[in-house]
Amino acid sequence: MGSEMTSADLRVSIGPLKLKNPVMTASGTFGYAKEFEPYVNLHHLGAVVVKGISLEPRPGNPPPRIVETSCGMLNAIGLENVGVERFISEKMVSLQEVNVPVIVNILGDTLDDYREIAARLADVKGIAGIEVNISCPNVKKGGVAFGTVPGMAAAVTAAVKESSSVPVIVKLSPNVTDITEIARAVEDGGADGVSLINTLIGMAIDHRSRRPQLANVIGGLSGPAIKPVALRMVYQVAKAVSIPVIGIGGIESTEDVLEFLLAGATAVQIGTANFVNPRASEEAVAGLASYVAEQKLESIREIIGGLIIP
Amino acid sequence: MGSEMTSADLRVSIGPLKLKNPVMTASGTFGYAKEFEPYVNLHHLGAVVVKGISLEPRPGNPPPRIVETSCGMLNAIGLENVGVERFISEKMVSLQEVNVPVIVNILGDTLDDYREIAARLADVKGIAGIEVNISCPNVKKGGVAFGTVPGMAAAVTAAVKESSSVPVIVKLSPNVTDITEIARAVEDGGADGVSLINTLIGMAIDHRSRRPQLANVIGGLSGPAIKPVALRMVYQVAKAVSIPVIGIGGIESTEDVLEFLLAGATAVQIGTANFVNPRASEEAVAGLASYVAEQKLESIREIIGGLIIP
Amino acid sequence: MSQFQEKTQITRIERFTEDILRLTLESPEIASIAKPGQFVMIRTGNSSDPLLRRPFSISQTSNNLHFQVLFKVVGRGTSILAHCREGEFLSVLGPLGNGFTIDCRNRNCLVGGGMGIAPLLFLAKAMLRKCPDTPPIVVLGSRNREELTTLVYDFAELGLSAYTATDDGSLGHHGLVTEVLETLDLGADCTNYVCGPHPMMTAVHLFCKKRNYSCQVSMETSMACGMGACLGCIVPVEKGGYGHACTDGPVFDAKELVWEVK
Amino acid sequence: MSQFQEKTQITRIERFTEDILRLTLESPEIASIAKPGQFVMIRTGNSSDPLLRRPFSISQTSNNLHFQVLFKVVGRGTSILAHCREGEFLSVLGPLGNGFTIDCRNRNCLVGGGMGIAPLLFLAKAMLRKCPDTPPIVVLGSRNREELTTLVYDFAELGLSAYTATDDGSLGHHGLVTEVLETLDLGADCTNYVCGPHPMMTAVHLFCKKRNYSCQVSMETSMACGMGACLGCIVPVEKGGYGHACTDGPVFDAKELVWEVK
Ligand SMILES: Cc1cc2nc3c(=O)[nH]c(=O)nc-3n(C[C@H](O)[C@H](O)[C@H](O)COP(=O)(O)OP(=O)(O)OC[C@H]3O[C@@H](n4cnc5c(N)ncnc54)[C@H](O)[C@@H]3O)c2cc1C
Ligand SMILES: Cc1cc2nc3c(=O)[nH]c(=O)nc-3n(C[C@H](O)[C@H](O)[C@H](O)COP(=O)(O)OP(=O)(O)OC[C@H]3O[C@@H](n4cnc5c(N)ncnc54)[C@H](O)[C@@H]3O)c2cc1C
Ligand SMILES: Cc1cc2nc3c(=O)[nH]c(=O)nc-3n(C[C@H](O)[C@H](O)[C@H](O)COP(=O)(O)O)c2cc1C
Ligand SMILES: Cc1cc2nc3c(=O)[nH]c(=O)nc-3n(C[C@H](O)[C@H](O)[C@H](O)COP(=O)(O)O)c2cc1C
Ligand code: FES
Ligand code: FES
Repeated sequence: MGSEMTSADLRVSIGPLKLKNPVMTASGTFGYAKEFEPYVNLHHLGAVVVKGISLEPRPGNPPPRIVETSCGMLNAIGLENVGVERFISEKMVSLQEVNVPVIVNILGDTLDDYREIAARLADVKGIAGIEVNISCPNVKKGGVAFGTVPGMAAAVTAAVKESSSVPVIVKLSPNVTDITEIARAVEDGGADGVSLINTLIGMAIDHRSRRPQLANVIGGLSGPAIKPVALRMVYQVAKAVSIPVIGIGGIESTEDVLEFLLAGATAVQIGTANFVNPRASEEAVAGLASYVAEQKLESIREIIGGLIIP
Repeated sequence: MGSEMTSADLRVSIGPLKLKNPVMTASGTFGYAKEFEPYVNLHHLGAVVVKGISLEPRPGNPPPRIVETSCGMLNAIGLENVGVERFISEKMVSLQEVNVPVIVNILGDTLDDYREIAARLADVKGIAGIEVNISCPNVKKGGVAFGTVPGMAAAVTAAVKESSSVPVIVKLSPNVTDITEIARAVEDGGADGVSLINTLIGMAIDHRSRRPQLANVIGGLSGPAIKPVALRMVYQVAKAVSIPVIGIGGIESTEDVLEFLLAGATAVQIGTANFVNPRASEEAVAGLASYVAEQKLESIREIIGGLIIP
Repeated sequence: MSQFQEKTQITRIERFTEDILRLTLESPEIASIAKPGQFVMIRTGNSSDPLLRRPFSISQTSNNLHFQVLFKVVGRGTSILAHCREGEFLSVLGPLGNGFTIDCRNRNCLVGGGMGIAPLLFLAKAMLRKCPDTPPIVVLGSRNREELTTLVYDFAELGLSAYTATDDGSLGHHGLVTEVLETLDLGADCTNYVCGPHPMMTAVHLFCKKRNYSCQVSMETSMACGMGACLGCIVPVEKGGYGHACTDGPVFDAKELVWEVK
Repeated sequence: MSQFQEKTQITRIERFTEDILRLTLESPEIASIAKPGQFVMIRTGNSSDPLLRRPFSISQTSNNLHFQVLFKVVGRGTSILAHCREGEFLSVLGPLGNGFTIDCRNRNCLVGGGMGIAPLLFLAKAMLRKCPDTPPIVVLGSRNREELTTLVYDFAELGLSAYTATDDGSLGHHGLVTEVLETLDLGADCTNYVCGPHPMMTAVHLFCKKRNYSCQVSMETSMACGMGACLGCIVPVEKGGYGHACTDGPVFDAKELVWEVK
């Protein structure tokens, strides 16, 4: 495995961000990476995306926060996080020790929030990129999510871009009528790449207690259940924009990664699957290496967007 | 079972449409009902919704048209149907023999199409209601789906309502940013009820052949995988409109039906589950009857919208 | 009329090769009305993943009590089935589809490839009963000897000695079943009953067309329901549009279908 | 350090009642490092439905080679587990969590209810090794005699005779474990190690608070990952905010938690 992994050319670029392979871990599903050290050789991964960071610490939502659904799960973590200051002083220190590109997922309630977090992260050592979560409701605009209105999505992107020194990826919400419209807006806003999809909004009910299964009533659906929706959106967005696309949603195996690359993704993120198989990300890297060798490809890049439409 | 079913009060109304129980079968998943006669006592059902009918016959999409996904399936049937004339002269004749309310699902490429189909169905005996599928692309408006633009959705509703003599239900697409906006628009357009959700747009890829698994490339995702999204949308729409809501999406069991009713649905439709368990609809009716008896409810209507938000 | 039987007991499991098995299921309801060429839809697990039933030809019935399915493990559903134990129950829907039309006036020739052999044993039995004077010619193809042995033996028990072809030459002709067909004396009129991989059926169809033989083919398509409700199982037909493999088929007159010949 | 072991063999299955089972799993890696109160995450099937692993306390280890889980069938995951056969393999992640803190200075009292008894056998063994002079008091509660018999016997083998309480009075006290606790002479200082249904733990916590006893409780929450990544497994803590049952727990000092007392 080790030798295959070094011999196969798995390198990809998200704009200026060079990765040794296209496999990242998705925000909120891989902690601050250290949690996975017992299971994964972290420096085998393309990158890790850490849990969403806000300006101030957030306690998150009350329990229950997660519930299993058919081939998926709903979460309403409520963006529990330590805030950008403690993230920098505590979490980044241990992340700097790990030899893997770190992408920081950020979120805010206002444009200024986003701008300020990006600014604070700007000169922190060891940050390879920023991923902007625009699924959050804009508190100044009556709670409409930044990610659902093209103009707002573009504005957030531009704000973060302005105050950032590293590549900026914008993470798109799938809960929209036309995701390509949002993708084009953030491209115009200056994004170096887009990642998709975030979770689909869903709900679960316990008919016995007649109550919602999540304290927050609604939550985000992830896991294999959403893969068909994710693949479709990645395919559409990859055709609509010229910046790189990072595919996310229900990815569990090397085969799933290949499907997203064929659909047009330059890289992927593995989310919920990390909970089921903590080695999923590293196994996918090894699987891609074997694939490149078996198929005698020059590099994994050959198959990106290689879907054949008969 | 038989006695429970008669003693429990399961009656619900979708506007002027009175049903003996809230369990219907979803369009495109129950053929023209006759296919299920070997398995189901059809007149135990609340209603059957037949496959979408267009003005002219349509051959539908080339194969493959269906593919299984995690806890779901994608279909791209392409609305194969015999057209409204043959529907009336052939299919309705056999449907008239079955003692169950028949709801006809209709679809078109233009406002005129919808209006004309509704007009042709207007004096056909045995039609209890019309369900308007507005997920189809409007050919006159550059292919944007009627169901994604409030104004267009309202216009289709009004057009069908105008030329119809029976209650009109409008079936909403989940592939929108804000489904409550569309729901309110069709309510304003005069709909007697809304049904939701239609399928989520998805895609599947065979990484070996590097081709889409559906000849049509994209298709509609249905089955248990989408239930959380459906429940959430039903909950939101039921709060947003005052006409009855019919819940659809991943319903397999009595428990699932109860969840949708609690979320605010007045009735439900069972779709993909009919393929897995052809008796699913009738079993849900029996299950509801037992539930009403066990819980000592006056009627099933007591639990509609009964979700407790702590 | 087709049955929906949620608890059909597996009374016997035969393992022909590592990935080919035959299950015997107890169902007087299904066994007593099934016709050769019909199929059943089997639920392979109890969970929603895999979600859909899987179609399998009825490969034999006995005493109006049992029926058999012969299958190969190709994916998740069949792999779950292969792990079943005797005594367990499966949810079965069937018999479904039209079945073969046995024509006693002609010479009859059964041509099976791989798992396509499954329905032919059932068909052979019915034929021997219906046309006792003209036993069919049987031509079977597969990857290797291992896969064929038991099946050839089963035909032999009916008094039918099958011509065989294998990909590796380990049994019978080393090559294709059509190559075997070319060498046989099938007379001026012959009805062929064909089930197997699509390329094989295409070849047999072309062979029949050349000789003006009639040819019934059993088509495999993706199926969600097996009973005409989902409209997923289409095959393009010559007169335009589509036929539905689960209700108009799975057996079609080859002439009525569109064959893509490269 | 926690292990991820995809093929952990089931070497023994004991069926206590129709819905309570104990599995013995072979894993030197896990058995040799596990501490009482820690748990494992087990994948109950091979499909994506159910998707997530299920948490189970390690209820005993032996010879640094095997460990056991004791569980009750309450839903789909546990029902799949209950259908496993000896010799099969399970994917296991563990040991996870902090475990109990054994305090030899005090009198120790183990209080278990239902499946919460699972970790206490392991704890009792460790305690007897660590504090041989002060064997713990053991109080076990459950629905009925049937559920308790084997467990009481297992404690007896360690030389510990358990006080029991059952809902139906079929074994020991007819009622709650706290009613038993009230009758015992636990001295001025006693550390309680508690695992069981939430209402029981609340009651024991109140009992301990009243007497100023220390109280360690093992909390059950919904868990997706078991290792601090999903942030799903929270319990509200007294100082504000939340603790994470999988990493800060599952064992907490009862004083540090928020108890909703009606
Ligand atoms: C009418 C009919 C009768 C059949 N009779 C038999 C039989 O007697 N014995 C038997 O072994 N098989 C038979 N089949 C095929 C059988 O249904 C498939 O092999 C089975 O559904 C595969 O299920 P799976 O979950 O194991 O594979 P999946 O995981 O669903 O798929 C695995 C692989 O098999 C391919 N595949 C899936 N379904 C089919 C299909 N219908 N045809 C061809 N390839 C497919 C997929 O493309 C994929 O590459 C029949 C099919 C039909 C339509
Ligand atoms: C740290 C920890 C240790 C545990 N140790 C044990 C043990 O040793 N033995 C044992 O039998 N169980 C134990 N449990 C509980 C066990 O994890 C659940 O019973 C199991 O996950 C249920 O899975 P299921 O798929 O069968 O049920 P599901 O289908 O997931 O749920 C069925 C029903 O059980 C309820 N339920 C699900 N999970 C839990 C839970 N964690 N706590 C309470 N109710 C739940 C659901 O609300 C539902 O009503 C432990 C839980 C935790 C968090
Ligand atoms: C428990 C959990 C927490 C998550 N937290 C975040 C987050 O903080 N920020 C974010 O952008 N996405 C978050 N996500 C979304 C994932 O990063 C990912 O986009 C989504 O889960 C779909 O991928 P999957 O199906 O592989 O899980 C979270 C997902 C889960 C399941
Ligand atoms: C094979 C298939 C065909 C369908 N055809 C139609 C149709 O003609 N008109 C329509 O409005 N919905 C159609 N639907 C959507 C269903 O009616 C239903 O809205 C959807 O499948 C979600 O419900 P389910 O998860 O219970 O299947 C079809 C669904 C399937 C699976
Ligand atoms: S398989 Fe559903 S219509 Fe044929
Ligand atoms: S279970 Fe995932 S953080 Fe605790």
